[in-house]
Amino acid sequence: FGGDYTFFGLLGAILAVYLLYPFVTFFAGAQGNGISVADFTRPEVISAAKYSLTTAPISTAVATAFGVPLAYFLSRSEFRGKLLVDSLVILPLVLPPVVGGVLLLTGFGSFTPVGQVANSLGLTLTDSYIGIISAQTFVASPFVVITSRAGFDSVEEYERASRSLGKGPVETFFRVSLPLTSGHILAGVALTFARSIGEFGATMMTAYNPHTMPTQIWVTFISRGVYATLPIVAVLVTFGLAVVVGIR
Amino acid sequence: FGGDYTFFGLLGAILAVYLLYPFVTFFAGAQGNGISVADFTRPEVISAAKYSLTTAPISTAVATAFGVPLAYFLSRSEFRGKLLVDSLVILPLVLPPVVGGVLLLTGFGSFTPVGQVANSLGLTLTDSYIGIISAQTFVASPFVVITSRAGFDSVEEYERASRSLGKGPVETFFRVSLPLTSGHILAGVALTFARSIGEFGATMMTAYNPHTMPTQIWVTFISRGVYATLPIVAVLVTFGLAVVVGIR
Amino acid sequence: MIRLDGVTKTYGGFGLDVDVELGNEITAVIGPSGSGKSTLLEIVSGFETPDSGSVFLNDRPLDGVSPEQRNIGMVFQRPTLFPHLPVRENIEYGTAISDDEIRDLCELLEIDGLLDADRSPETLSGGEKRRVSVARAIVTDPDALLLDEPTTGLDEPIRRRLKYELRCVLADLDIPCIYVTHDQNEASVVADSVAVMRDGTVLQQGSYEEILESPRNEFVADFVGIENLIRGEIRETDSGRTVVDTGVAWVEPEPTVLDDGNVSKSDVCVGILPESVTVTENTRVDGGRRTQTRPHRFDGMPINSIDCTVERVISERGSQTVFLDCGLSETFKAVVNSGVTVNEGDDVAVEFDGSDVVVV
Amino acid sequence: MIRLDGVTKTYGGFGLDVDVELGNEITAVIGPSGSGKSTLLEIVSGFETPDSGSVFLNDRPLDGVSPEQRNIGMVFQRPTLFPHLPVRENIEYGTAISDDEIRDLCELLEIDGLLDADRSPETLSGGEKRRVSVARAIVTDPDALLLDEPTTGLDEPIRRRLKYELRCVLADLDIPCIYVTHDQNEASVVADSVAVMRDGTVLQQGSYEEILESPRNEFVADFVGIENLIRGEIRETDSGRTVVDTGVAWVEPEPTVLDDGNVSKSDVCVGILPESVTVTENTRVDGGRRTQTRPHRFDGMPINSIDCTVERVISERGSQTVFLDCGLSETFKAVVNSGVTVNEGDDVAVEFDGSDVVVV
Repeated sequence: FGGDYTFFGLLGAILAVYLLYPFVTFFAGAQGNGISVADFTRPEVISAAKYSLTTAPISTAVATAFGVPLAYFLSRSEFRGKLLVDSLVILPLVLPPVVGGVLLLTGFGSFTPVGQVANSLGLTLTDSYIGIISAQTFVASPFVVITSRAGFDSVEEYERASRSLGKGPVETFFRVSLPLTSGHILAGVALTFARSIGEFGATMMTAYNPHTMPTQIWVTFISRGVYATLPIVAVLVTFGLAVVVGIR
Repeated sequence: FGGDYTFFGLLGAILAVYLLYPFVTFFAGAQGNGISVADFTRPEVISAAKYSLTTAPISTAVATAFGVPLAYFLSRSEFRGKLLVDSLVILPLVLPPVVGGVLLLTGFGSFTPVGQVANSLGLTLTDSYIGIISAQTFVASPFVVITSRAGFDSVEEYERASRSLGKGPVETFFRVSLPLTSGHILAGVALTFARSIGEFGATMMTAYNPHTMPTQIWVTFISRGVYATLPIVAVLVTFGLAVVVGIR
Repeated sequence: MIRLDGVTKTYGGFGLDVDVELGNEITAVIGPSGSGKSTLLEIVSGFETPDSGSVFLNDRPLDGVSPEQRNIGMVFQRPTLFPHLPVRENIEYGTAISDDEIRDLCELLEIDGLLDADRSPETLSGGEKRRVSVARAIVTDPDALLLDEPTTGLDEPIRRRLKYELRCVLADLDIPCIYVTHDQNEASVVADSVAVMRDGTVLQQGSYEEILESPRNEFVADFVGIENLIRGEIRETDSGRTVVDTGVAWVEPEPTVLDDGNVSKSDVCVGILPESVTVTENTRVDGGRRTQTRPHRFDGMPINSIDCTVERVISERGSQTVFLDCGLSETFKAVVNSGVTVNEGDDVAVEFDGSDVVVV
Repeated sequence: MIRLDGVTKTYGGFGLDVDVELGNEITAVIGPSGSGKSTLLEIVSGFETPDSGSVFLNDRPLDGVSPEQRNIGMVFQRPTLFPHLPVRENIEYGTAISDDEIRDLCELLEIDGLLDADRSPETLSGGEKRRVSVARAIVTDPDALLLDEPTTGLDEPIRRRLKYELRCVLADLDIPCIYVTHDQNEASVVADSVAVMRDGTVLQQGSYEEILESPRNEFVADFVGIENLIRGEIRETDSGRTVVDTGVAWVEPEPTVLDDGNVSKSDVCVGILPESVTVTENTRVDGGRRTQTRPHRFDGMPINSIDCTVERVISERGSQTVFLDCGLSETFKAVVNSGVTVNEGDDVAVEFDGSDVVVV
């Protein structure tokens, strides 16, 4: 651009270094604190990985299955109360996850009507797989809704072309809108998955047990100190990097 | 748009209802559980609000002061390692906050070199105001960087106009780029503030004490049950709604 | 045939109010941006619902008929080819047709080379994309075709050819085609008739020649290229001729329309096409003395002739465009043959035939 | 004066390689999209750095000089008026000037009504925005002015006026103005000279008339509007005349350039402007018998005359455009006077003068 932006670069570098520095100290420090490959196979690490990796994909799938149609509906339809739904969809993003957890407990806890009906059917909605999934879905679904919606907003003219060629809304959705927005949707799915697998605040409320990876980090930190969390932290940082590279 | 989108509307409504339902049950249930206005003035509520409301603005200010120049530098300059910085800026968004907390502890904890230097100066970097701020800044700064950058990306031609009229990069930044992107920057500030005030996972690690509002929700929930969290939850939901309405 | 029967649509500060009938021919809709051209297309295609009134296609009312059931083809300003489908699948998106049929169609549109293998539409040039999108629209045998500025963004030489070829292809369809454009030259090349829109209404509809001969008002005249518009007042001369007094000359249309009841107001505007004007030297060296030639004068005032000074001469493509200062608020423009010698600064007279003058 | 001395710039698959000198006049840069017009402007303005070579402004090298120190004004395709500043502050952004000066400038550009109070640029019409952005650029008294398609997106009648007024304003500045456009008519109206670009190089530079008279190649000829380009072979007739044999007729330029050493290849292309052609009826009813008139024939072949059939006649603005099928791969186009009677389907002959033929 032909200009001298050193001033901005220097100020910005302070933040960049602040964001980078903890990664360096963690992985450098862990080496110096006797964490070995064997720690990656400790039973609580395996167990936490199992719970996280079996719940996050389900949460992501649920958020996608209902979130993409919701995004499409919001992109194409005008209706009363649209502003309310628009806001509702963003709200979990800006709300503290612990608040989300508290809200969910009052909706699906064991002593709520819904919880009791579920109990009578043999389902436990908290401190269970379902509890983890409900927390993850509540907190992470906005990502797939918001990115898909941006995608759908950008392909309206292609849909008009399809409609003018005799194809109805549903056929148009599957033959045109969905393939053309797959990039947006995949980015949303990646973010939703990353948010699900990292979910901590709401999960602490709805399902402290069984421990997911973030919960296990907390438990391990309390009992064995910061560097003992290395195996799970390493896995999650790797995931995070993969998502960042993936959505580019 | 002249079409029938009922199919998408029905699927999407399931997610919308899932997101709305917990709000209803919480505020309805709290009324039925004897939570009164007096609970809003309990000492731990006041204390948590004090800590949150004195730290989140500082975190937001720090993130903005360094994040906006960083966003501008990333928008205007090409340099080696730009992709790395680009990724670094998104990473805290997709990383679980507890991981962020663990990383920060290894960078700034009491027994780290930085922590010891700070101690000798009489500063405590964890379990303190500074600990809260460092967690919030790490986790929330990406929002202001990403939204500001999108703003700066969209005003390049206006900057060229200013430069061609004889104004240098710094003057152009303050007279043209900043005013034209104020909407983007404010949205980023709002999101960063919301994320700061709701920060829980990283704060649990770096500053379990003193309790911020989200930490206090956890503590209250453990000791007194879910509906006792109403005062703080109500405050945070109100904040969230304000941010959602504000960024529209 | 497409008929819009009392169709209105209001949103924001803008209102559309249209009542037109378009036959099995190509109708160009021209008008400035914001005049409602695109809204008109959206209502006909069914993507917008009118507040009141109905659209009829071959006498079938389209109220409540969704876009996909109208059988109306569309060509958009951006080509909107589906980027995830090869060219051939794009063309056959609406309906599958035989190899022979598709080959004929593509030969007609000169895109037969593009069907090979799985060629992606993103590898096509701008002109090719437009041709493919026309092919895609007409392959379904639509009852009407709507085109929204289909040549926008193309380079001039490509656009020049495409508009003529579009003319030939569309004329053969023998269905109503609505061709929205902001370029009156394109309108005249492509279309059989023209509808001039402004502020949500159709100001005038007719063949290009008809509109040129009797534009309904100054706006229409200016929009179709009658660039020399001079305000004046109708008055009767001492000798009983009825003329428009423009201050710098009298203008006398022929046959006169000024006193036959067609023009009721006294303040009018006379319009002369730049191409209908001749420019003659106004000074003649006469035995060493310069004398002015006054070709047409009456009662001391020039008639259908204005004295002026040449401001600028631009030579182009076999003709010259001469910009003239006639003492009027606007520059007068004349297009003359390359042979005529005019130089900047010359004092000249522009002359025009009474039969080339329009009064609005 | 602006000089680009061996300037190259490569990125992606695209390479710019330019060596030109532009005087204190208005130079229109025309060429298809992707030909490097905008990159040229970016290098002159300093927003891009050339890979090699230098830009000189009035003999001062601009290497390493940042955009704000070059004193080169710019007018962009989008008007880029600062939306947060009132019109007057926009104009004075570069330098504050006295009330009198700003009033004179705004009168010149016919925007004097826009200075009132704190009028926001967002309330202006498209044409007004362009005028204000020109005012903003020239108020700093720049040493050169770059304009990047400043009339894009305007309605035709507004554009028509604006380009002529721009011409007048820019000519008075007496500095090098580079005016990028994709419209050759606009180039001819606004500019003193034209540079035709393709694939990152300047193919030809000169006045519009010079380029029309001797275009360097077929691309240039087509781009400036010599629409009838016919391929043929140079051959000597039995009687010793040197002509271009196009298959359907012999074309004999005058004065002949075919055997004077200027044309070295034998496969050439002859170009004839649509405006340089006359169309005559080809059949005459002669005592009940139809006989063909053959105006110019030699050794059995027509010379500078082609038999053809009228495909379509379009009347517009004092002239008619006639599209003709001459048995060539492309349609032949003629622009004739409104007076000539031609109907679709007629057998006619097009004739042209040898002096109007260009050989490329």
